Amino acid sequence: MQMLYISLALFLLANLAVGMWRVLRGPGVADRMLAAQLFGTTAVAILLLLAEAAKSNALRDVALVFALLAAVTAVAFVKRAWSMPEARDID
Amino acid sequence: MIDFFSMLFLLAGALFFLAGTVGLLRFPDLYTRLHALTKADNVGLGLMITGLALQAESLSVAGKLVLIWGLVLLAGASVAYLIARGALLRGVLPWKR
Amino acid sequence: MEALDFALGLFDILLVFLVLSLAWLVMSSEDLFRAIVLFVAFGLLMALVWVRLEAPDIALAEAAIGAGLTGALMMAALDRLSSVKPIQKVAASAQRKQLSLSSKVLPLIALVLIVLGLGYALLSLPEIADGLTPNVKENMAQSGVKNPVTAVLLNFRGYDTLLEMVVLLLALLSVWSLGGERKLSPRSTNPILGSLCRVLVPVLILVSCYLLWVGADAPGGAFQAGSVLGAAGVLLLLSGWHVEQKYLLWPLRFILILGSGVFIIMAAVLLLIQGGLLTYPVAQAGWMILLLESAATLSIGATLAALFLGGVPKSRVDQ
Amino acid sequence: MNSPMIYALLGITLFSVGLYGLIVREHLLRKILALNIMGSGIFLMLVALGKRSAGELPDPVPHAMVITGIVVAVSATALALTLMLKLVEASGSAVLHDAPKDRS
Amino acid sequence: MGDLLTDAHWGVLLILLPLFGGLCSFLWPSAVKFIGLATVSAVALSVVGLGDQLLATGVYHHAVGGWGAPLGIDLYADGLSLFMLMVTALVGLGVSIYALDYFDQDEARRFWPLWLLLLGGLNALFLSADIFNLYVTLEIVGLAGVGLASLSGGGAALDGAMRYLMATLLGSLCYLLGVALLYHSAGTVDIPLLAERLESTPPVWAALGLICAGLALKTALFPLHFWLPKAHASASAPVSALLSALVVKASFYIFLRLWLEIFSVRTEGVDDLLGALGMAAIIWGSLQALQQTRLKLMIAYSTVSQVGYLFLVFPLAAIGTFSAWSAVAYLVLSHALAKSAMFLVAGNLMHFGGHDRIADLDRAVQRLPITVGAFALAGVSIMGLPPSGGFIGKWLLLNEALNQGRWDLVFVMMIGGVLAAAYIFKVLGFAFTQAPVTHEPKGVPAVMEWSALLLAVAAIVVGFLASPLMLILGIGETVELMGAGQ
Repeated sequence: MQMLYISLALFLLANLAVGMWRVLRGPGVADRMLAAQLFGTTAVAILLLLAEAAKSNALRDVALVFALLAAVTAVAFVKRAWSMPEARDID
Repeated sequence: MIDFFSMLFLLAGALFFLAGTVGLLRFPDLYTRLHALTKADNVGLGLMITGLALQAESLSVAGKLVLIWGLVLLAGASVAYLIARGALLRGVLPWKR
Repeated sequence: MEALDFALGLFDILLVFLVLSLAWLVMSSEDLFRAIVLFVAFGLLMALVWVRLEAPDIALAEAAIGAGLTGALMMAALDRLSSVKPIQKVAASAQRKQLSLSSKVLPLIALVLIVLGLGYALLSLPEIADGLTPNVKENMAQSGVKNPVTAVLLNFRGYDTLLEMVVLLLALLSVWSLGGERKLSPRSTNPILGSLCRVLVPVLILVSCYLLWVGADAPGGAFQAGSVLGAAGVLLLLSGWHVEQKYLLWPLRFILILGSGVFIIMAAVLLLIQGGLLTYPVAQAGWMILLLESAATLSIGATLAALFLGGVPKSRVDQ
Repeated sequence: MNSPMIYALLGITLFSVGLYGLIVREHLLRKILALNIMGSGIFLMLVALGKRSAGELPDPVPHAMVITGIVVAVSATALALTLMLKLVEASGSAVLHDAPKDRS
Repeated sequence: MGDLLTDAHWGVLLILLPLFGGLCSFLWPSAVKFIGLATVSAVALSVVGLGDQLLATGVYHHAVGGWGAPLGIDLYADGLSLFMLMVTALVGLGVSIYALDYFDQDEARRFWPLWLLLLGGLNALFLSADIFNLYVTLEIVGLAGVGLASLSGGGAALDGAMRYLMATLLGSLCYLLGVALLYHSAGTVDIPLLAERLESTPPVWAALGLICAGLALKTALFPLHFWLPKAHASASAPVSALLSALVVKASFYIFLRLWLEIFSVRTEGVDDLLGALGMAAIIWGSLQALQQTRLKLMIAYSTVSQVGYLFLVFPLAAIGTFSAWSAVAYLVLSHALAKSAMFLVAGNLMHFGGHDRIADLDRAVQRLPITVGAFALAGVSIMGLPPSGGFIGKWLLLNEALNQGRWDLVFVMMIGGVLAAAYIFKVLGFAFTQAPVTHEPKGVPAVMEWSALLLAVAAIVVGFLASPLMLILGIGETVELMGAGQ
């Protein structure tokens, strides 16, 4: 089982790497937020797999905090991002 | 026996994650991507959590896992709604063939 | 076993690659919103790195702060930035011209040199070093807690933590001094957001209490609990939480200084009784540390939420 | 090379990338991001090298240092962001304009 | 049990008192001035107590939490720490009295908590024997400094504060990376233990470089001084005084402490580099000061050049003796007093005329004789003319340079003195002449004039107190020992 957990975690990490493309590409603000949402969920799954592999309860707490904070960040993004004009993209 | 089932759930979950990512990359507009992502992801996580809960050493661990899933589900659904509503209000048009 | 190590090694390498490319993209992408989203993703992956380094205490703090609050703070700032001054195209194009090839290449060369130099220094460190692990292990029994990180934070190096609480307060004092008054935002009309808050805020508070409580024996503690509490505060602020003006005056100030205040008073009392700064009597160390941590949690949570607001809070109904 | 060392090297690379961004990029928000990345790099190095101990548990002292460091970093970030907003309000620009000779 | 006064934990009190005062002043904004002044006075008394204790019993040593190094943090006070604590208390008292009348009620509510916490941070810094703890105190000092620098609001102050924040955060991070390297090289962050355990290895060199760079940035050593003039010149007068007199010295103190105890044996070439940068700072800072048309900018650039003098000690002390180190301590003291007096004078002149253009000082000497007198006295010390604290410091340094045949240093010090005289007499000259524009002058409260004069007089008086001050510096023999060991 150990091997399965670790390989699935690896697989999800690779999955996450591919999803990064959408953050880079956009095109809109919403697409980027969406991709960030995917990052959060995937990270929770990876954490739970690692937690099971190490039989560590603390890592499940980390996953719990992740799940909670991902929601808070997402709300902060949604609340704030829409008030911005699309052309704010200038450094 | 339990090992076999939980392995099945885990692999199925991973498959849904893959589908979600493919959808995020390949679908043509925001709303379809939203659909692909939240559905696939949350189901994927749900399957994985079922698989892991089968292995859990105690009921409290299983409970924590289910709580995590519930939170992700709730947040995912609300945020998807908020994003979609925001996009519609701002005039991002749904894709038509 | 070997295959397992190989898979973990692969995981490490992929993670390192991802973290590094995210950092580079945060620095190089032109779009600021994109940079912030990437930075949040960076924080997320950093939390995974902490897990790989067997540092769950830090992973908890990073999950709450690096992947959560910092992103929310940046987002709020970017939002206010665009409302202050919509677009700044003129200045931007002028800036872009300045960045000639040489001014980009020279720092790049310096970067490579620094990495090589520091890398060489790291690689010449001894392979095995115990640091302070034996000292911590030896004194754990006298510390009053079972989690070594909490023992270091609150007991062995508790004085550092006292001063860190002051740093946190100072940041807030400076923000208040700068920001002037900020009205709490109006209540959100969105029903979904409201119901989300009604579920999430109690869960956040419960998790915060849980982290504070387990911190004595397992990963967790005041900083993690405080950060989660701060996140609850941020969520309340976002959803338009109504607070009466009278609570925003000295009750709020009292909570803000509670952490450092209890720390200082405890330090002074212990100095009088025990003859040493923060020298706990062994039998009482457990509850004293819990008391300090509870006060610190409240203060950290309140301070982080107040920092998110970015000014002296003011009730919206007043006047 | 073992995995803690890889992470330690990642740490110093992050520090350098942040430093590069801090120097090259003009926008203040980006400079603040750069400082955060530098900080993460240092924390990473501090903890990764603490895993060299012979025992089964890593050195807890760097862990404690980093936890406080993270909280200090977020408060400094909040201060920097507020200062940036006030500066933009006052001067209309989120870039520090330097006379070239002052740059050194 | 012994005497109550020599047994009391004055050192711990010096840290807890101002922090507690800071919290109280935040909680009761209506009583800030009272709480502030009471705290600063109590701190000054505690410094006297600590001095008494040190003279009676030698160095002060306290293991926080009873653990002791390397697990715990140690507090440590010797002659050098006591010296810095005295400087802080003295300047702090003068500036606090000045601030009573300078700030209106709203500004005072924001000033006092920040200043008291800054005072606590400074005291903790001077008492610490632990490099990670020093990092935390540096953060307190840095963030409080930024908060204070931005206090007056307005574009220029915010711009200055932002530069300062960036510089101070970058400096802290470099320092922290150095600390991390040292910890993993030696398994401790305690200064005495580090001194025992460190060997000359690549990580230690890297740490030395990073720590020196970070602290040089915070101390505004040329060419890392770019943030200082704007930050110090655009802050309000008492804040400029605190920043120039104390905050810059805090990072220099760490520099000095680490140099003396940890790095002194393995620094081939670095000392000469620091000396060269110091020389460049003296010339560059003085020339810039001479060109300024605004008084506060001139004083800020003068700080850049005076910081340069502090770094001349490193090449001299490589083969030097006690007098090189005592010279630098003397320079720190006299510069702190003189420079804070100068900034307070600038504050008076701005209050009086509403501007600080040097050319339009318009017979200030007749209207504000005390203020201009304070400027002249402080100027004497900055120029290094006898009899003043600045003279003693520079004389000791010059003597050492002559003994060692370092003619380059002698030459630069002479030039620096001449240039300092030029920019100070330029101001005094304009203070005597009538300006073409006449403005509506505003009266300056007596407290503000006299507190500036007090600090300036102190900068002169310390010139007569050489032997007791040397006695204090010798406590613990850190300085002497290291000098002799070379």
